[in-house]
Amino acid sequence: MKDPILSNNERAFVEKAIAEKLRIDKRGLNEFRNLAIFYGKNYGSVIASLGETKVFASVSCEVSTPKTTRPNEGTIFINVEMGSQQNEPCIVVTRILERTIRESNCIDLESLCIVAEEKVWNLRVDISILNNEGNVIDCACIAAVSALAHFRRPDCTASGDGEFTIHKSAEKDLIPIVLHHYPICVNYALFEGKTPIADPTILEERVTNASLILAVNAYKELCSIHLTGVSLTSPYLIQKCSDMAAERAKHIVEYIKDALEQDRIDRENGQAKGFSQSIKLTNIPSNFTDTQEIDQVMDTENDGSGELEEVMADESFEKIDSDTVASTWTKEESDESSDSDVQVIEESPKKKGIINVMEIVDTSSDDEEKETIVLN
Amino acid sequence: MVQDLLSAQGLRMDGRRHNELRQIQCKLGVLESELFTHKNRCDGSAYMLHGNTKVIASISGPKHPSKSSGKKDESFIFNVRVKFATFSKNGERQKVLKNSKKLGEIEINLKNIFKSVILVEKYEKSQLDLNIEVLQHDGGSEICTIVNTATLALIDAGICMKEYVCACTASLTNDGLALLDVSHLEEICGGPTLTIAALPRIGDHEQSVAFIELSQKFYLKDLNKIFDCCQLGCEKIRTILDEAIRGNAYEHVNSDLTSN
Amino acid sequence: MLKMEADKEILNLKPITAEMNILSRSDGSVIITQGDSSCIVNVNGPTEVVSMANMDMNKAYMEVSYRPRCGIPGVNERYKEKIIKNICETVILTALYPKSQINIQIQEMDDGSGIFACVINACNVALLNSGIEMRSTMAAVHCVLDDKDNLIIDPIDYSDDTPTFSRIQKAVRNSKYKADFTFVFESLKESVISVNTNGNFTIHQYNNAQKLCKEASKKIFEFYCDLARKYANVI
Amino acid sequence: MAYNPLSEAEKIFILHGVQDDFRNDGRTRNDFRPMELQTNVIASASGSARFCIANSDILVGIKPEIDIPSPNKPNEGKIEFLVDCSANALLDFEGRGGEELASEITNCLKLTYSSPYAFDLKSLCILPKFQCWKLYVDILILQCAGNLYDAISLAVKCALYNLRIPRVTSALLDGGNVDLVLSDDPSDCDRINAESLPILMTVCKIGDYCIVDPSIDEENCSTSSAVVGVSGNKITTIKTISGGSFHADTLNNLIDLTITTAKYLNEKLLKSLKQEERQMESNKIQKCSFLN
Amino acid sequence: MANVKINLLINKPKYSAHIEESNSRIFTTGEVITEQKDFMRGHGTYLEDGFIKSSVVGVAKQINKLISVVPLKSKYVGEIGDVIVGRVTEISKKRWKIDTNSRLDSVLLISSINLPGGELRRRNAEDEQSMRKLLQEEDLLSAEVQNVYTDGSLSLHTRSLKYGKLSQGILISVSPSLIKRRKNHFHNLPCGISVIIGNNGYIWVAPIVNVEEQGGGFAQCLDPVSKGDRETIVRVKNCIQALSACYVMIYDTSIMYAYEESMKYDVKELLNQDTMYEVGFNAKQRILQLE
Repeated sequence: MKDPILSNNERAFVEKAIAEKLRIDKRGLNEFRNLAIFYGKNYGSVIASLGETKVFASVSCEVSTPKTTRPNEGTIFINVEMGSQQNEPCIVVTRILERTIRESNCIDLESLCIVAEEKVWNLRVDISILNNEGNVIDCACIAAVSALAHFRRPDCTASGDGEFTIHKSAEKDLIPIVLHHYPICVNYALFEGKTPIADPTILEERVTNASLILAVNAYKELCSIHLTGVSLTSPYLIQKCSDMAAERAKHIVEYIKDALEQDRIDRENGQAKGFSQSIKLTNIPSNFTDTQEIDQVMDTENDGSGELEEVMADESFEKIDSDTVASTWTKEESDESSDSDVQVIEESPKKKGIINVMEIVDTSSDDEEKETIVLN
Repeated sequence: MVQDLLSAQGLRMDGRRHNELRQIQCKLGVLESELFTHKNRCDGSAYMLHGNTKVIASISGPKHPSKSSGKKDESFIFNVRVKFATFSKNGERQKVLKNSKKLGEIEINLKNIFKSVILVEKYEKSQLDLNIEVLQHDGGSEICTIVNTATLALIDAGICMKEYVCACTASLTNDGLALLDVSHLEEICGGPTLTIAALPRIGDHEQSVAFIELSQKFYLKDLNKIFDCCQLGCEKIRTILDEAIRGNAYEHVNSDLTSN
Repeated sequence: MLKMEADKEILNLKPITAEMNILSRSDGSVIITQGDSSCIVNVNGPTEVVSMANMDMNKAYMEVSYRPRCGIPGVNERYKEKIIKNICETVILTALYPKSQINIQIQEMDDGSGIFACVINACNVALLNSGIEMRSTMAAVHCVLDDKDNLIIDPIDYSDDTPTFSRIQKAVRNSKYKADFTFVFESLKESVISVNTNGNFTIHQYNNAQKLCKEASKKIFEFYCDLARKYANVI
Repeated sequence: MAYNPLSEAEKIFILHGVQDDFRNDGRTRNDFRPMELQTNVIASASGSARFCIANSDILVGIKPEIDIPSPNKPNEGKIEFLVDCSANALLDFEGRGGEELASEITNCLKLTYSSPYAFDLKSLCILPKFQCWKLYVDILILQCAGNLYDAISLAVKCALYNLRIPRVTSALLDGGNVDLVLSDDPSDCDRINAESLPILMTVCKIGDYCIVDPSIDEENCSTSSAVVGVSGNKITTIKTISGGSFHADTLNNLIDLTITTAKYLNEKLLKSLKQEERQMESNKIQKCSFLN
Repeated sequence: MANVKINLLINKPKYSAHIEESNSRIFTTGEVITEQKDFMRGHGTYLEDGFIKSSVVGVAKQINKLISVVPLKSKYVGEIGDVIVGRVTEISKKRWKIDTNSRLDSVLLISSINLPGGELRRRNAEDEQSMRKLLQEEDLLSAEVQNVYTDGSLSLHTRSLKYGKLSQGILISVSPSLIKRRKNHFHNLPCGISVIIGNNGYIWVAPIVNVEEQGGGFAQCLDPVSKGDRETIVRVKNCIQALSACYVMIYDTSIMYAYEESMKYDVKELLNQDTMYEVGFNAKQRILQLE
């Protein structure tokens, strides 16, 4: 991931705009980008995206000995990969998530105990920041919480003497992790230490360098507060932000629960599609006739007006779902008559000149660059 | 479940009242600063005992940035290093921690806190190193003591700052009473703990907050109460720090300094 | 032993879906699902070489990082990184980018059977997407030898294992197959550029597997065309 | 080694001073700078001490833990040293230089304590072959103004003197499992006989003369220096540090010098330790908090 | 027999100056110095909400409308004309980098020195190559602040016979705020030695050398110093450290007072803290009486 260079002009522009209560992506000051959650085929794999910020989370578990201080509790470990060499932001995100998820006791760790003092389940949440367009923490938190809610561990029976057996999924149903509540991080970038901006983009984050992160659950309980960056704030602001965060958290929790329910229904019907449901663009028909559909796809991309209530945008996703099967490449033999760019490459082994091939590849890459413009 | 943190008589486990701080002792200039004549010497230091926590902080700089300190684009380089002595905790000996997340977090937090109060523009092109050694602690939130000690050390080194930074914790009983300065025992017993580092200004109720940390959860409606308690604690700590600083200063001052 | 030509069914690959340009911060990115396996690959480059020690005056330096679905990368992942690095260096015209670096980052998402083939295909699409000049495209096909000595191309294996993160437990994750093969072909001469096998098999079985996979790889190349065509048409 | 720059002329001034038996702070070649000590400074350690030679400020904390004796020494306990060149002492310690110095001092301590005449490891054994005490001696250099070896060895000795190991009231061997009962009474504990514990002494050769207790500047202009470990009348280790060479006669003289000096130093130290202990007991001085 | 003295920290007396709070008011960080608007803010202060506030802990100082706060201890902040003692840390093209106990390294340009022999001519490439012959790394020198750059770093010059490379002697470092600004910082004390009291807190104590013999200020005398001189130098050094420990302003008179007070002790006895404080306090008392 590359860090763009922030010019003084950009900085001044953003600051001035915020002072006039304007944001460069037309959002209101307390408006969030679109949220989407996709579950994988494996239990506990999730991609969450907030605008263009994308985070992958996966949960895994294994049996090990408990800590001596907590002999009848399982443990949870959270690991965050940023994909860049920078160490600091990674530590910050990890610690905030640890506080939010582990220290708010949202997981019933006692239910993860197999034999007290001997064997417990250890949970591990691996979070990978795929794309950082700002507000990684919100997205990572949503991904982590939904992954935990989605995860199923194998059942396990203890048979005295500290012996126990782990059942395969065929023998006994997998069991979900008990979550008491879903803590949701809400990140407000602070401008001048006074103006809070919901869901900052990377540009806004880099301009202000200070943010207030509140973790709240649906019961209006505050699970963690974190003031990052170099900043001074007032208690009044914290109070104000926490009220707004509580609203937001309620919506997010509902959204996560809906998505989980949808996934459960899909799985029951044997239609779990995994991450393929997140794939939209293979829908684009090759003959470019169905412009309407493209427009629709584009619309969901550009529609930045998502008020809190409109966060889900799930209508469009469902639509894509139904189309995906038809238009993805399946086992049916495809017709031989295709002769696109790439095909030419395959057919040109005898043209030994590298330059020749390169030209061809060049055109294809050019195409893709242009197409990038259209898509984004 | 949360054990009751307050007895029927209104006393806490260690006999304090709900709005009482633990014992605090502090001293500035505990390490000799004129020992060396090269730039890596210690320019300011402080020691603090707060409850069971003992911390030494030392400052080196502001000085010409060392070549290895890397980042050229930053005009003011502020390095923070925190270490826990291997014998600092009761019970088992602590392993020597290197690059641990916990230390990393404390270091980042300290960096952010002090960068927001040091008058950075006065230290362009220079480097300032803050070293913290925790000699003894009981496992509680030592960040408070570290922040307070670091403030003293920075003042001892004569670094320009806007205000003292004071850090304090507060917790909540089952009955919703805010408790000041949480001890480790109280923390284990399961109350939520809010830690803030604030700039308690003289005669100004609205404090600026430079750092907040919360462990465990509580209802939003209680936020105000617990926050107020923390702020009160910060003011009290400010008074203690101020006393120590003035005490130290009067030792220094003689009638000559003004006639200079 | 094998009726490869006769039995068309055997050549069935799992359905593949892919989306390019999913990550705004990288030069080329793709999410691919191939049946029960899926991954995200992003390519960045050519860029400045991060560490001067890796600077090569004659060609680009390739860096591959492979993140497993769960747990920290271990020896296994290092091994995969090495293989991917090797085959990418074969297909990329690295000599065109001297003194620079190309980064490939792979995130496993659903580690079903044939995940490694899926990852290699994803790398290829991501490289196409990034516009890095390549000598040829490449396609990977996974195939297994079951206990009745039948070769099955790209099987769907709903394994019963719970996801674990410790390296030891991962290693003992047993396969119900006698052997499995992952062949990587390049598009120019359709020659094999990498083979990765597990288990034991006869040379005859190996040859059959290779033939079979080569046949199947054509479909993947077709898929690349299809994908490119669809993307090209958007413009 | 800690570094403080010196110009050539300053070095010459120091050199001539040593020749004249009048060092840069007025001491003669055999004088030590004033020392200060305090034991029992860290509540979380079982034995601790702070020892200063002028501004060389050392803090030592000891934690005993139960361990299994090593198979080739079944009836001996263990002792482990760790020197931490804290950045408080001197930022030169940051990076490699500090680690080297730390391991050098650690090794030297280990060597000098490994002799059974210097330190009786057998007394740390609880149940031969099964259980023994392992002492973790952690040394923190708060400040360094030269002569680290001496200061550290003296600080370690003070901390060992202060060390209280919980008394094992019974140890039963039940099959392969050991059942240990530790005394509940915190005042009921074992102590270590500190009398013969070794002292390290640094001797620096500047010009043609040897000096004890070098300051940091003197360390920097010495041609060669040696560290001698002395326990009672015996030498436990001799180690040259910072290059340079000694003539055999010089070395002999030097060893004679260290034995007599160390013996005297040891007497003084034990006297001070006992005095402190008496005062703490009799006066019930309100426990003075560290560094105040 | 060796001289060994071990003190117990538990018996350590608490030394404190107990100075009447008198006329010097201490301002602490964040304290409002004045609410009046017509003042200018100097060092150690900052402006917030229209008030001038102190940014350090120290004593306020007012020169006309300029208000500044002098911190008790800080790095040296240079002013033009100050006498400093510094140490060469680095030699680069046409300049020496000098450590002067300030925030940034100071510079001594080759054009700011008098060449040996007092020649007045353009500096040529040969001079640049032989810079190390004049001053090499870790050499000490005395100089004057010629200019203060915008970033706060100092440019020095040695264009006077009294400045230049220092020879044998002892360097003592004290807090720069303890140095009293005077007309003359070069003193030949009546006890027969010379001191250079650098404004930057570095003090040089050395035997008296005839300035004229120095030949441009880069020659060094490496002959042994007589034992008498040495004893005086060390005694003065210990006295200055005693003054510094008692926070007494350091200038020629205070040094002499401390020196006289110390005469009843052996030089090495001055290393003991109680003697040190006694000497310091006695000197301080005498200074107070003087006023």
